[in-house]
Amino acid sequence: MTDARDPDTPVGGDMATVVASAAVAGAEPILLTRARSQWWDVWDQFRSHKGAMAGAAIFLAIVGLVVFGPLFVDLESGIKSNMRSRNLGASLAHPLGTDRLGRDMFARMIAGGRVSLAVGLTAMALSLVLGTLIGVLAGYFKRLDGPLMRFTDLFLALPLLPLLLVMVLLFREPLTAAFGVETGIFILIVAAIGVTSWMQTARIVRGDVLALKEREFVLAARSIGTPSRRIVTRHVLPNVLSPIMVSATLGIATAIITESALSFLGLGFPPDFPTWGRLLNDGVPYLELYPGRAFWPGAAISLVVLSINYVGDGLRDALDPRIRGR
Amino acid sequence: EGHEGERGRDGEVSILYWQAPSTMNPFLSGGTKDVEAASLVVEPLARFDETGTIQPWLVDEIPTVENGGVSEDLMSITWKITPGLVWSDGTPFTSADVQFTYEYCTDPEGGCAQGAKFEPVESVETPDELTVVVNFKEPTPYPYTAFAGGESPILQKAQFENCKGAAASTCTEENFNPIGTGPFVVDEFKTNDVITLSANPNFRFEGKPAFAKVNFKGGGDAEAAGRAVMQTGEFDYAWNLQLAPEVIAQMETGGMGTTVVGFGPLVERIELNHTNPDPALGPDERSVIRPHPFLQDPAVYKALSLAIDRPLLVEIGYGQAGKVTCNLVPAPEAFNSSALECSEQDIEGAKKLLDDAGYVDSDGDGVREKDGVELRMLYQTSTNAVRQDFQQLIKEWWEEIGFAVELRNISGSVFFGGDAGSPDTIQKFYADVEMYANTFNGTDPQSYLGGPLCSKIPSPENQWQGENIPRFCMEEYDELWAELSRTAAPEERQRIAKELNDMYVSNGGQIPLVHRGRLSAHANSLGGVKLNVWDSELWNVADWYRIGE
Amino acid sequence: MLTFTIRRLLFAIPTLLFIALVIFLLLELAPGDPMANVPLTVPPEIKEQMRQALGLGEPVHIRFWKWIVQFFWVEPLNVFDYLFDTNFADGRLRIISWQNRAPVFITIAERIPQTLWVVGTAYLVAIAIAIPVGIYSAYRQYSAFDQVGTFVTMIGFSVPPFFSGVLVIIIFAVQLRWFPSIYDTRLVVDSWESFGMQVRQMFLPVMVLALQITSQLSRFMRASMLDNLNQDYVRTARAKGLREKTVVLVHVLRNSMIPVVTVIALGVPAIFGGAIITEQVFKVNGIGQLLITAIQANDLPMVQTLTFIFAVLIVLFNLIADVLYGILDPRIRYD
Amino acid sequence: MTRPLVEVRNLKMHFPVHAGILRRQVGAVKAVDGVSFDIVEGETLGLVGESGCGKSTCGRAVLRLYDITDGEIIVDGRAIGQESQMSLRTMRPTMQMVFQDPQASLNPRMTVGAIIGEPLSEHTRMSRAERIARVGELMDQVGLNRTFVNRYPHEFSGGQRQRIGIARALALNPKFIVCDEPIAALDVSIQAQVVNLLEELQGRLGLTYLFISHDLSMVRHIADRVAVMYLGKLVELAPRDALYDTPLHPYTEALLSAVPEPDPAKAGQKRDRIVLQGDVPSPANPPDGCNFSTRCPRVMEVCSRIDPEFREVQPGHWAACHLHDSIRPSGTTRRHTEATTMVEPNKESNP
Amino acid sequence: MPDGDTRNVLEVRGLRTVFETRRGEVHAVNSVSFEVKPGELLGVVGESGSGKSVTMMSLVGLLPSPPAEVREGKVLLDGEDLLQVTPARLRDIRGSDVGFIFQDPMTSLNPVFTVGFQIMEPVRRHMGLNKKQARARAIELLELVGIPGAAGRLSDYPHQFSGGMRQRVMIAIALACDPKVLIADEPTTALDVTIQAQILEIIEDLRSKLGMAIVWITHDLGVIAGIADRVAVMYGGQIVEHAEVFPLFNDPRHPYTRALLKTIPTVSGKRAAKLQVIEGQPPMLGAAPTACAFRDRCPLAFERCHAENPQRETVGPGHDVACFHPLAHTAKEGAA
Ligand SMILES: Nc1ncnc2c1ncn2[C@@H]1O[C@H](COP(=O)(O)OP(=O)(O)OP(=O)(O)O)[C@@H](O)[C@H]1O
Ligand SMILES: Nc1ncnc2c1ncn2[C@@H]1O[C@H](COP(=O)(O)OP(=O)(O)OP(=O)(O)O)[C@@H](O)[C@H]1O
Ligand SMILES: [Mg+2]
Ligand SMILES: [Mg+2]
Ligand code: NI
Repeated sequence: MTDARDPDTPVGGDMATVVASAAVAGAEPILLTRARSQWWDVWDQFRSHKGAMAGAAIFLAIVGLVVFGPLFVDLESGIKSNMRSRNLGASLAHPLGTDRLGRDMFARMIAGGRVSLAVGLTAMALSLVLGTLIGVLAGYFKRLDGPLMRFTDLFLALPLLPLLLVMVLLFREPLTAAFGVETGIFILIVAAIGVTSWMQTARIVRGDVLALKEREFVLAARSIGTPSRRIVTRHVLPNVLSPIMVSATLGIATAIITESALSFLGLGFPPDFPTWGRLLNDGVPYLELYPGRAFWPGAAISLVVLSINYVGDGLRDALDPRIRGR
Repeated sequence: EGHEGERGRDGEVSILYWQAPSTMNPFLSGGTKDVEAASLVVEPLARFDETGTIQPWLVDEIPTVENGGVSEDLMSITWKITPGLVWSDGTPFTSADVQFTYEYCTDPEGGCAQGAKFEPVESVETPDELTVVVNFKEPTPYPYTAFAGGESPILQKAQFENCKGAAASTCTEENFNPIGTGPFVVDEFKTNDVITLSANPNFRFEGKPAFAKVNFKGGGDAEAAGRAVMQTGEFDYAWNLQLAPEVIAQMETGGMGTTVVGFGPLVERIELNHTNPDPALGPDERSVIRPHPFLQDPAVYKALSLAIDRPLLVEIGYGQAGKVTCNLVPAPEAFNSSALECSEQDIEGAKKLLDDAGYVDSDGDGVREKDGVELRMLYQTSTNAVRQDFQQLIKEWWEEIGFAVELRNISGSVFFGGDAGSPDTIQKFYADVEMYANTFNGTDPQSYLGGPLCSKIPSPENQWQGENIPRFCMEEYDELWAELSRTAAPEERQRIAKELNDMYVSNGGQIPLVHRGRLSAHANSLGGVKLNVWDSELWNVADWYRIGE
Repeated sequence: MLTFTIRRLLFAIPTLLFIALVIFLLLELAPGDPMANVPLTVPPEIKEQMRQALGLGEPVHIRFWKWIVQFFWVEPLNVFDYLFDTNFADGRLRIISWQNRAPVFITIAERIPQTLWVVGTAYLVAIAIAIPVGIYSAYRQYSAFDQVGTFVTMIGFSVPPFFSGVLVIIIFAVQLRWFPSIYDTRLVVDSWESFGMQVRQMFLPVMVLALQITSQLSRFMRASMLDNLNQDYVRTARAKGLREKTVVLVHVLRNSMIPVVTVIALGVPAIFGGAIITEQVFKVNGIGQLLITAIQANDLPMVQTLTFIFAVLIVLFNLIADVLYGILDPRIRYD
Repeated sequence: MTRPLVEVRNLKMHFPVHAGILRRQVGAVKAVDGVSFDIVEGETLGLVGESGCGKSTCGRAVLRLYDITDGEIIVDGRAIGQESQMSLRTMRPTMQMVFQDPQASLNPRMTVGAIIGEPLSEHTRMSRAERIARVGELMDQVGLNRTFVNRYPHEFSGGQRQRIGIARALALNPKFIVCDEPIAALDVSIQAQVVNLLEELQGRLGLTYLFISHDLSMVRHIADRVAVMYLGKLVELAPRDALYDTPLHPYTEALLSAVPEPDPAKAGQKRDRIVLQGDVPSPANPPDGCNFSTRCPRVMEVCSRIDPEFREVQPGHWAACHLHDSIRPSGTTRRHTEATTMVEPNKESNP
Repeated sequence: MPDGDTRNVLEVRGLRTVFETRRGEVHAVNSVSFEVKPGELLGVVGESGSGKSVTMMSLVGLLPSPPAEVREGKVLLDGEDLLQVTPARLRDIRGSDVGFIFQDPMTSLNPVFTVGFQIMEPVRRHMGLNKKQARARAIELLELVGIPGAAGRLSDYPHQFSGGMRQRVMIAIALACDPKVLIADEPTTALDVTIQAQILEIIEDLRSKLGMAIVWITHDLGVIAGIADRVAVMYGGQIVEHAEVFPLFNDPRHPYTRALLKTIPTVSGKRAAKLQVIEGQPPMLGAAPTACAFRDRCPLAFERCHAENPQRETVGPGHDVACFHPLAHTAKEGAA
């Protein structure tokens, strides 16, 4: 009886015969359940998407392996050559065998995964921040819309790979000088990917913000006198989270592929710096002799992208209220 | 070879160069790909055969002191052009063309890539239509540089007359379709893609070439090229398959083609930069400002060399196609110095050298330093699987003795492209050390040994053309080389050459790694291939034919 | 609709000019100078003259203007001359590549056919596969077909072409010897036999590319169909007693195609842009490969021109997509 | 007579229409085109009209959620017609709004407590605890269980959501609330709950409402005076009973006659109701003369030329129609003849 | 067997429709039975979510399956059980024997086809007319529903019509093949009262002209009162009361019906000082009902109401109620 019905609601005087007063709230079973945020519903729906769950599990497993892998495998064995154990097949000591310089492939895969995933995540984060910022500004402030959308068009019209290549060409040296090789190139690649991939997010976010701006709760906030910046942070941003999340998943995938494409074109990390793209690139000549060398990094890239795509798919479904149902 | 018949009887031959030629004018590009593609069309007066012996090509005999072709004072050489030679367009080939070629390449505005060949030449005279007299600035004991070998072929005066000097680079049509005396003429040239050629109807030999057409495809990578010849049989000839030995072996099991190996003077080496490549110095100064912060210290470069396990490099990188060498000039054998020894790796020795010289790791970061200068190096090379393995191994060895090494690889077409606009060419050398292979045409190393002269340093002033890529500069060396260039007696020449070799290597000009054979592949059905490491690989393409038809 | 089109066209002009400026400046920042090839022994006066001839040495805005003029006036004039055998363009300086000293448009024109052949075919094949697949998997959402289709398209998304490309070469060209591994750009299709050859050599790159494009398009088609399948008018159509085929293929499809057609139009510039990596893997020396080599060789005029051509195409096809949207959707058409 | 809390004079809200190649402004949607009315403190003014006639726009313009095109708005003695949005902030607590769609007007990502507390955190310096206390108080006031404070809007039913919206509007103790179709999205059986709540709050807190609705019967129930709007203009404004019993404008008449009676007997008699032909013209392109002239069953020649003035035809009873041109503003209560014949009010029809 | 007058053109018996959702089954329609005779208009009223639309769509298989499943029941259209026939036959019936009008005229028409095309579709499909004949028929239909300049508007697109006009087009489509039964699912809810009046007039008119049976769904009691012959009140997926229109309005026997009638204000008649309310919310439809759906809001509920689901029982001529304690005959007067 904790949630007995509203004491203050007037009860029609002469209708005492018709109107019940105590038993009513019981008709609302949903209200008796524990407070749940909408994310629980999303999670519920997400859980029912088998592909997405499998994808999430695989992705987390890979992330786990890559993050905690160094506890079990000596990463040095993937970096240092070992002439006594060249071109070994799979064995207990080397689960994925060794490469032509006797480096443990498993350790290399883990080391490569750390970089690839870090690049994927950071580049995605950067592109999301940029995309969201521009999308929200353009969508919410009518005056900024024109210029910002032209700006977005501009970036969309610039062909990306060349732009990326030019960026790498231009900034490689200054960044390397400023931050050291690995950090410098990491920053460069993350920035290059991030800066060239925010436009889709911006467009989606802008579209959503435009629609959101017309929603009554934004009007309600204005009628309260909430200033624009708080309307944006309090009412608009949380509500564009779902398209952003979907963009995020796809963004990781694209970033990982772009990084490997850059490595493939010889513009990514230095050759001795394993990333999945670089490993794949190195392994390709040996595809017939030692198929595993190209297969494992290729499979890792594909698997991550695949699982993330499935997660994105599931998220999209879960975040779509029409599908989520009521 | 008993293969005879009419010209063009064997249809088409397909040649695959995984570096795509961007021009057919070898004077405008230093790249082997361009020189060799051009060798199908334009020819020099004399070539070197597969044994390294000079052969008359557009002349009847090789001029020597004995036959009077070379003057006693070694100041001139007289070439007698074979009478009746015609260009592919039917016009006669005359001494004027030869003279024109000299003028073309020596025009200061033309930016000729083969300038070194004409360096000793004072003037070229044409007493008559078929006689060419080359006068040297000083006594030149080895006079077969100008107009000999694939890198200095003859251009047609009529065609290039208006393309001299500054205009050289705007003559697109001419540069893409030069008229030559060679077995083939260009039908179509697609930059960086494919060249279609057909047999030269005015070629001087009856019944040659056997092929009516050449499909010269460029681009891709060595691995795809090897595959296309040995595994799928799509191409007849693939050039310079620099691949790991096991990959080559695996490809050969495809059964469509065979590899051919030849050892010329090609040496895979690490060049040590004698100038300061610090990016802070600005793009054009950094490779001319001397000296390098530490690389000229004998302890440093000796240690670097000691730390390298060359036999292992040969084994994993080249297998059959490689030998350990410590020399700049490993071939011909008469010029191969035996004074230096380097086949033993000695990490401890290297460390000791550095310790003794005062390079110690005082701040504990694993990198030695002296006077505040850390032993940090950028090590660049072209993108190529074997080179990346070498980089990796060498980097480890060097790091073991206390260097910090950053690796960098650059696409081959840029690295070797010689494009003055690119910062990533071997000539610019914006790195501390770089690794590549180099060689010389012909059997005499004089001009090659002239590479390290102080005057050959590539710099903005000479638009980065010049062989002294390490910016090595040593008076004694220059003097000794001058002596070589005055000496005619063969034994004496060999002695001086070896001495130069030793002086250069032991003074830190470079660290030789592997004496490399050239490994190319041709289809089993392609006959007549004689791998020539002393000249263009395609030197005898006129004799190629199709087997078993 | 017409005013809309005109308006967009007018808007495209400043957009393009701005893009041109950005591309120009961006690439100007890159290191490299064509005059580096001229020895310093050349007297400064002559060198200056040469700079003038190339438009270098002048302030950036003048060079930019020259480039724009060359791009929009001289090059079209050359095309005109070529077509009608006139010589309006005589003596006007064209955009010259620094790499091989030839007019860039000649090289580009050389490369366009193979790119169009390969990438264009892949695009068409992808469209032909993606649309029915998208329709069917939306109609049978969560069916086995849909699940498998989803999986395959996800794979298509996930496997980078430099992996799948080499893989199919090993399998189909090396092991099975069904198709050549290297694209022959010289092949002229003038007979059935050569057509067969062309098909064979295009098969692998087209397959690799089409897999990717199909994946994206069919996902899009599916989503669009799903959107429309839930609409009220579908219920109306069913209530009219129409056959399922009519309901889906007439009513739903027509609506679903509106966004898909515009997406297809937006993808067209990519055909001209070439598929850089796929071209690289299969040695299809098309536009993509040209761009890559130009970038590697620091050939600014080539890179600037190619990049700008892509930008023009992208802007143009954006416009076409918008107009198509209007044409296909009567609600917009009559606005 | 009590002083009007809200005075609206000649309010105009035009949305520009851009067209052509240069996107010049080629016209305007005259959503509200010269509306004047007063609302006395403590009363409820009903605003009715067909969809698209500009009711919501009018309500929002009065609260200055739009930057109005023209006109004067005085709320609580302060002219807010031309003030900037920034300076209006101080005015916001006085005037609040309840929205049509209880689902859409609540941010789905905020808890009930946060939604109701938002105006408090915007306009007061209350501590967190004070705020929670006040939110609880407000929830009690609108009949929501306090324990629901941490739940999200989607966990509530439509009626409860509307209560949340009302609580938010009440948070700052406003004097004036615009209710924009607060019951339109609710089920019949729930509508009464909300309407009763609004009435009760009005009685308790002395609120003043502008009650926008297209449900004439509900307006009749709740409003003291009723304004009828057609195509951006007021056509009639009168005290409730006067308007329902003796409508002066043909549009009001038709509107009233079109409302179905939930009584079969009466419904049977209404077979001869006035059915207006055609649709409401576009506000971007209103007809010349009287806006209603295109659909008016009693259109006269003058109607398509001259826009009738909105005049006080009878005391407190305003109308804009040429049919009443002859009547002097304070003239005798001559009723509109047809009006009486068409509608037969107060007739008991129980069998 | 039945004679002309009493023959039911549509007879629904014990219809039960279930949605299988992730959160379990939703029993949206529970043992619903009703019938319509030719020329008769059956009004169905009920709150949102009471199962009105689902019932009607179950009749001719318009519900998406999955998740919907018609578990049991009979739907006899002129004696033919629509739940047993093949899908092809069902399609033949839809649009020809049974016409549908939906609530939202804005979205129910396909935006990319002309109105003419959409009207001609069922005509050509069911009546086998050629293009020209179909066109003539379409014009005839548009004129029938009172669209001026019908011939000229055939090539217009739906968005060029106003809401009321679109609803007329919907009606024209539904009437295209002279259906025996017309099912109108809240056809006027989205429209303004003045437009609603127009539509109502047209329907009245057509009914007398064409003589088909109509099932009219609405939640507006006023509309029902004006046009229906008989009324079924739905609550929680069931019909709780069913009667001729006069008895229902004047003598409602189910507590829900009566409360509903009391909660609505009118434009004429006495104005109550306070609206009467039905407290609480409509039920959520979940598992098959085991108790009276109205029990939680019913002031008269007693134990049995919570334990057992009442069945419809006749309380007067043609008047049946599903309640264990139907209100007395004079209930309405007593309450006043
Ligand atoms: N932001 C806007 N821009 C342009 N036109 C608008 C805008 N808002 C409203 N309108 C137009 O103004 C007119 C009046 O709209 P409003 O929403 O005020 O009508 P309403 O009477 O509230 O209708 P409803 O009963 O449907 O809510 C409509 O024709 C509408 O299209
Ligand atoms: N696809 C579905 N999945 C699950 N439940 C559904 C589905 N469609 C309808 N329902 C449920 O069936 C019940 C009846 O819905 P129905 O649409 O028949 O209501 P209605 O009486 O027509 O209401 P309204 O007046 O809002 O149209 C509702 O409780 C609804 O939640
Ligand atoms: Mg409104
Ligand atoms: Mg319904
Ligand atoms: Ni009961």
